[in-house]
Amino acid sequence: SRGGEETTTGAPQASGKKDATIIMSTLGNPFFISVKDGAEAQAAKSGITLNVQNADNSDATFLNQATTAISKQTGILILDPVGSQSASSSVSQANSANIPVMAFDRKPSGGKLATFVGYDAVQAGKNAADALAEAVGGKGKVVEIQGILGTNVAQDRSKGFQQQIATHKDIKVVATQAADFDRAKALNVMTNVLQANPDIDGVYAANDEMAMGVLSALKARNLVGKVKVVGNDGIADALAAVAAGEMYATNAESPFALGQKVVSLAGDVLGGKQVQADETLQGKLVTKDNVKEYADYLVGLGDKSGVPDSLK
Amino acid sequence: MHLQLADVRKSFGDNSVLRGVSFDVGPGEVVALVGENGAGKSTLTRVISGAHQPDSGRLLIDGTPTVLKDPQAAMAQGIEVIYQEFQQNLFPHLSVAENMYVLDRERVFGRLFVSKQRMAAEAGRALRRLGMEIDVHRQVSELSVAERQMLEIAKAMTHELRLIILDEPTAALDEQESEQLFAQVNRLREAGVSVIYISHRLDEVFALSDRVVVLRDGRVTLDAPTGQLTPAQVVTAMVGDAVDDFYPKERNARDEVVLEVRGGNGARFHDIDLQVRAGEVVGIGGVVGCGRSDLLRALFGLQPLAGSVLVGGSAVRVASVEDAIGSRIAYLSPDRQAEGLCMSQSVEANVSLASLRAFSSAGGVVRRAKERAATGAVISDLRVRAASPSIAVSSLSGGNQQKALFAKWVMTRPRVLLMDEPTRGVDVGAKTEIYRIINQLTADGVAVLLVSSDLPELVAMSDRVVVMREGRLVAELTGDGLDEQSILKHALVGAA
Amino acid sequence: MTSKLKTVAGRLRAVWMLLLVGVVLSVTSPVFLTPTNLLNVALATSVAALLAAGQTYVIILAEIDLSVGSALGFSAVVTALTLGTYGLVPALAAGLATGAAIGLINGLLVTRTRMPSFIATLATMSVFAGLTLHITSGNPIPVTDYDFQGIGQARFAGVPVPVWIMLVAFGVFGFVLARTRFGRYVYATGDNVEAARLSGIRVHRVKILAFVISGVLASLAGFIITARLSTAQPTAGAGLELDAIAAVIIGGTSLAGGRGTLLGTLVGALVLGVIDNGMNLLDVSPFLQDVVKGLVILLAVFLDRNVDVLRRLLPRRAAETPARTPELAQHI
Amino acid sequence: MTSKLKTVAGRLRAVWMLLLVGVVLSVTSPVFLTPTNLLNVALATSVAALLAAGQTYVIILAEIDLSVGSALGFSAVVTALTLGTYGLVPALAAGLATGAAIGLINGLLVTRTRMPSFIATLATMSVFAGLTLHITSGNPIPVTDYDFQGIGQARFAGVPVPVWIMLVAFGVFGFVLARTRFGRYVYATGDNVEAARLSGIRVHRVKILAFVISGVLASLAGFIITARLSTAQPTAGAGLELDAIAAVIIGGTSLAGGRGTLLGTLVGALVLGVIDNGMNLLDVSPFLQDVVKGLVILLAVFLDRNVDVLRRLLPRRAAETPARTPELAQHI
Ligand SMILES: Nc1ncnc2c1ncn2[C@@H]1O[C@H](COP(=O)(O)OP(=O)(O)OP(=O)(O)O)[C@@H](O)[C@H]1O
Ligand SMILES: Nc1ncnc2c1ncn2[C@@H]1O[C@H](COP(=O)(O)OP(=O)(O)OP(=O)(O)O)[C@@H](O)[C@H]1O
Ligand SMILES: [Mg+2]
Ligand SMILES: [Mg+2]
Repeated sequence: SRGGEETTTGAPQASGKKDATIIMSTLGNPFFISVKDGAEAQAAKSGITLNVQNADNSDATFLNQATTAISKQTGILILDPVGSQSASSSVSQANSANIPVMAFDRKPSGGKLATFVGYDAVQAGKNAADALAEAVGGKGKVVEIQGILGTNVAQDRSKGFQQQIATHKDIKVVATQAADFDRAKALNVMTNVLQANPDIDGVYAANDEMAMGVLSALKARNLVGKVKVVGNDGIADALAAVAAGEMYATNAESPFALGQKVVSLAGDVLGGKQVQADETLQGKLVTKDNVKEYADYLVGLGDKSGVPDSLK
Repeated sequence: MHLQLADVRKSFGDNSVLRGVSFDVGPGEVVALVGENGAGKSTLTRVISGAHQPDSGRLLIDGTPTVLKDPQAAMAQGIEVIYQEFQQNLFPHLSVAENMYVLDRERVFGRLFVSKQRMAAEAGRALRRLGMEIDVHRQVSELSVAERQMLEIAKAMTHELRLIILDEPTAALDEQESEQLFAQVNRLREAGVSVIYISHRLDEVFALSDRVVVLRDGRVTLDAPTGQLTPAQVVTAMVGDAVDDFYPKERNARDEVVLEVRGGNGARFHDIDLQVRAGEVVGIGGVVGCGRSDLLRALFGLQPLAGSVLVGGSAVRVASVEDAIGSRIAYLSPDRQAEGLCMSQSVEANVSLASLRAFSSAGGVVRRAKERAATGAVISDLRVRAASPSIAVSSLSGGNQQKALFAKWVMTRPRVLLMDEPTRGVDVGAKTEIYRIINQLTADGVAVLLVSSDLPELVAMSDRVVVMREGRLVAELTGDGLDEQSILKHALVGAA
Repeated sequence: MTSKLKTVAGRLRAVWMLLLVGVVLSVTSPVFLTPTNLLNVALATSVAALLAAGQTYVIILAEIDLSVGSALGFSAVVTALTLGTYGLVPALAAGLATGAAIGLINGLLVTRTRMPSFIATLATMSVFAGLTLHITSGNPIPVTDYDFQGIGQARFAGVPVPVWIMLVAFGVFGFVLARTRFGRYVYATGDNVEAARLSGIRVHRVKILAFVISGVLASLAGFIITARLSTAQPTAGAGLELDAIAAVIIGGTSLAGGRGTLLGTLVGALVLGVIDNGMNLLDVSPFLQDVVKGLVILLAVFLDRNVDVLRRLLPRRAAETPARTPELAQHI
Repeated sequence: MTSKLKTVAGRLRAVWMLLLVGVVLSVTSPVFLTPTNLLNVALATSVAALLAAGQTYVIILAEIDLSVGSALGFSAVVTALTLGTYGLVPALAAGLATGAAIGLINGLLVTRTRMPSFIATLATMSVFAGLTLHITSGNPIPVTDYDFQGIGQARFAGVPVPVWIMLVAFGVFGFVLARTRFGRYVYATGDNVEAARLSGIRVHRVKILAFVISGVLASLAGFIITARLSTAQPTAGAGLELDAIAAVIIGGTSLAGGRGTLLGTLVGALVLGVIDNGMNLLDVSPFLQDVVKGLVILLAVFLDRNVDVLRRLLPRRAAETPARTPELAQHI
């Protein structure tokens, strides 16, 4: 876990309110859409009025939306920070307005949080590196496709991946390129990278959207299956690709489950229940061996759109 | 100021425009600079104003060789220019006062902050001194062409002047305003200011100037005191050979009425009843603001028109330009830059623009060979001087642009031709060409409505002149009754 | 006199739109009209408004500056890095100098190489966004200087400092535009660059200075974002250029140049800020927020233009030749 | 004759840039000049090039279309949804109709309400981006139709279908622009709208049609992206408008209207595509890619303008008068 010392748990205190505002870092990506779906599903279940905002990856918009929610006296503020440092202003503002605030996915570096739930992005990168190493048999040439440069999650996943891949001495990273978490961009970037490096053994894509673009590029050169692909998130398309053997693995971080968890914790805070200060979730490495099991788990959660038809 | 030009040369690419120009302008002297379209008059103007640098040759001011590296340097010497195209002189969205004092080099209206009140007051005073009544708060875009021209002159006079160049200043003025301008020029002359006066109107040249300098193909072909010259000599120096007949008017009018307006009413004209016969040229006389330009615009669908319009005996709608063109009405706008030409398109594309249908297949594909042949014929008929038909129209001289615009409408084979100032800025030779084209058109039975503030032209080229005053037709002059004095009399009677 | 009234009416049109949105929100949300919320709107607007102020100068000159967002990000990062090593005053100076330098580069590209400003600033936008990522390796730079944080987080007379900065900047630059010789050169050059040059205005200098102003105001906006977030984000300015341009146009400035006011821009920026705030208050679905925002922009500009259209359509065609008062008939 | 030569030289300027970048890459990367790689460049360029083709029409008309990216995304989603229910032909028809409808809306806004196209299309960009998210709830729509996938993934005579689509579209629309009456009207209207109107051209129709063409080509580009990815992404077009506009300007079309060619645009799009490809091949640091791209754009446009500048500076000062180079003989 990467909690800072200055973060302490807010004392529980029932306000009697039943409304919450959740500020999403972005909704331009199915992962976050699924978080939102999970959160809304849980909110409906627990009778919470949930107000969803989209900061569109802008730190300033994020802060402005938080400020507005605070002046609206929302019951609880749930933050999915665009950046951990930049989110602390929002947290302190909520603190001084006595509004309970919690965060998920990325932990704000300052202020008092009621609780934090999140996947460890650095660890996610490390897991992916190990999985990729295993897939290529401990040696060979691999490629890293990064997300939107300058965003926290892209930085952290890349950091974890690079640290960990360096420990596999016989694996060489022959190209590191960015594709902005975007499928179409990943397709073009991967196509170009394949030109320069037709003999690669594996690709790490920092999210599954890009992994799908990578797969399209591999398909065009009949390299599917030969080049091992590891992604992150566990979106439906990726699970289908893993099941079909097109993709080696994805570090699944069920966004739907995350959304549910976050709102159920928010319900606890609103109800004055004691909650755990920090809950760092670990992603689950999904490969062909356990993909069905994982799909069943998602179905059990009620995450219909998160599971491909082939696995229902 | 005593300005001397010594062997000034200037070319654009391989087009040598000035090929060694030398002449003097003395203090308090009015030098008329005349020459064909494209002779290089405006280019010379820009060299003297610092807007262009000469390729070689020298400029001497009061005997001292001087390099004018930009317009500011020229202004610092007291040189002011009123450029031919008024787009180059004014700021349409600024007020009259702001236009006059835009630079405010002497910081009269505050060192750092500008006092708009003082500026407006001063502008009002300056305009009144010149006998002009323009609201100094109005935006220039709201002014008429004539008002803009007067404003430019006023603007130039806000500075301390030693030399002023007026490039065809009267092209947009009527008789009255021209008189006012002449008075200003005379006043300047008396104050010792040197004047270079560029015009295609020889009557003005003779009335106003002390000396005439003729430019032909970038060289001075005549430089003599005005008193020693006759118009014929000047024209010969300009064109190369004698022009015997300035106004080669042919009478082609037939009985058949082609254009008829009954009870025409518009924003600025009222109860217009007018007939134009096949082959007839009907001139419209009047002072600025009498509504004649508006009438033409309305007939072309550019302004609302109540009443009925008949072409060839049947009523037509002229609610829009397409309607008008559909009824084979053509309109030559007085403002060729704003409304006439597409400046960065080729001469050819401009000339064929309004008649493209004739050169395209059913599928809308333009037949280049046909287009080229037809435009080529008109271009050479009208003697449009262009290096090539595919050169941009913007690189033609003003007069040649006007001819290109004329060519565009000739190409549409109109039945009715509405012309507003068709020879504005056109040289003597080219004017004659345009008149010949009008003759050809009338011979083919085209009905022509002609608005011109060039009274000799109006009188000579019209079969009949109707006079408009305050939006109404007040007189009709034909035969012996048709002369400049009668037009003026009818146009002005009743005016303050 | 009449021209003054017309100008005010012209400005008022954007104000009407602001009032319209404001009234709708006052009715639909009890929170909207509270002083804290209104101050929040002003606070949230301050960054885009500062960018829009500089953009107004550039647009009146018939140019455009797409690099403001990148300039913001780059100078914010330079400021934060300098702050860590050299302290407050050098950091502010470095930030402003960076903004000015980017403006200077834009201005030189546009005037000396005759590139259209759209493409020149599109390129510098890309260059400086990349440089920002490069020097930070993509990581945010935390800012702990207490005084600097005050720029974003302190209040003065109950009003957040960024709002004061915005108001002062609009006051100063509004005054410069409306009342100084330089301001008049800006309008004249934007209206008719050839006439301006021939009138002796050094049009290149005027343009370069306008781009520098735009860059400097972008760095000022960068201070605010950085101070509010206590961190300089490399991607802080991304996408803000379009908001800024939208504010300028909603405020009545013409992309054709020669026309516009800073007051209009302020109102335009507030319209956009109020829409964002209102949609958050009313819990509009995040997917539909873009739709609503687009529609309100259309409505705002439509109303703005419509006054003219109506005025022009009624006495038909007068649209083409602007109305003329019949005074001039007198002098003939 | 000379003007013909000059015209070709005018186009060649963008081609020079392409060659320059190409030569640098051929030397630095052994892969660059291989046929597969060049086909990849063409394939990757096809989407931006199609958007740029429509944009060229709009820009020659002195307007701009910022909504192309949104139009692409929206029509891609409509196509994918229709495809699931009604099959290939209705889906293609629905997609094209959507693009056309968005173009029509833009055209009507610009002509009927006299909004500047910058702001009108900025607003519709926002509206349709939002609608796309709304109808998909933000989720991509998978596409399994084999025939449809062929649009993106099949080859014909060894060349990928998207490249064929691009070539055919450029052929057809290039011909329309250069050789038909409508094309002439586009140039004339963009050059001087009043003169065009007074010549009997229905300038509103011309503008509307150009926006419709832009919308239709955006939906064609949407087919390609969707087919290549086997899924319609709601955010597929985001940001592409700036690439498209950059391609048009690099290709020598003037934002002031009245000038430009489709061939230039194709070359401009290829310049951008080659830069992207080259940076991937050479594994340029992703942080620096924006910097390199920006600098190459500057260089391209600088060289393009520089030929003029040099020519004009030699006979000094003529530089000040607007470009009079007859690049205009588009219709040869
Ligand atoms: N900036 C320029 N670039 C290229 N050619 C030019 C330029 N300015 C003028 N010319 C050319 O120089 C020649 C002289 O033009 P100029 O405008 O000086 O003629 P003018 O004597 O004023 O004619 P007019 O009586 O028609 O106004 C013309 O052939 C014109 O095409
Ligand atoms: N007194 C006036 N008040 C308002 N507008 C005027 C006035 N006089 C002229 N105008 C405008 O100037 C333009 C030209 O005027 P008009 O047709 O009335 O006169 P004209 O005698 O043909 O002038 P010119 O020969 O200078 O074109 C018209 O568009 C008209 O609207
Ligand atoms: Mg001239
Ligand atoms: Mg008239």
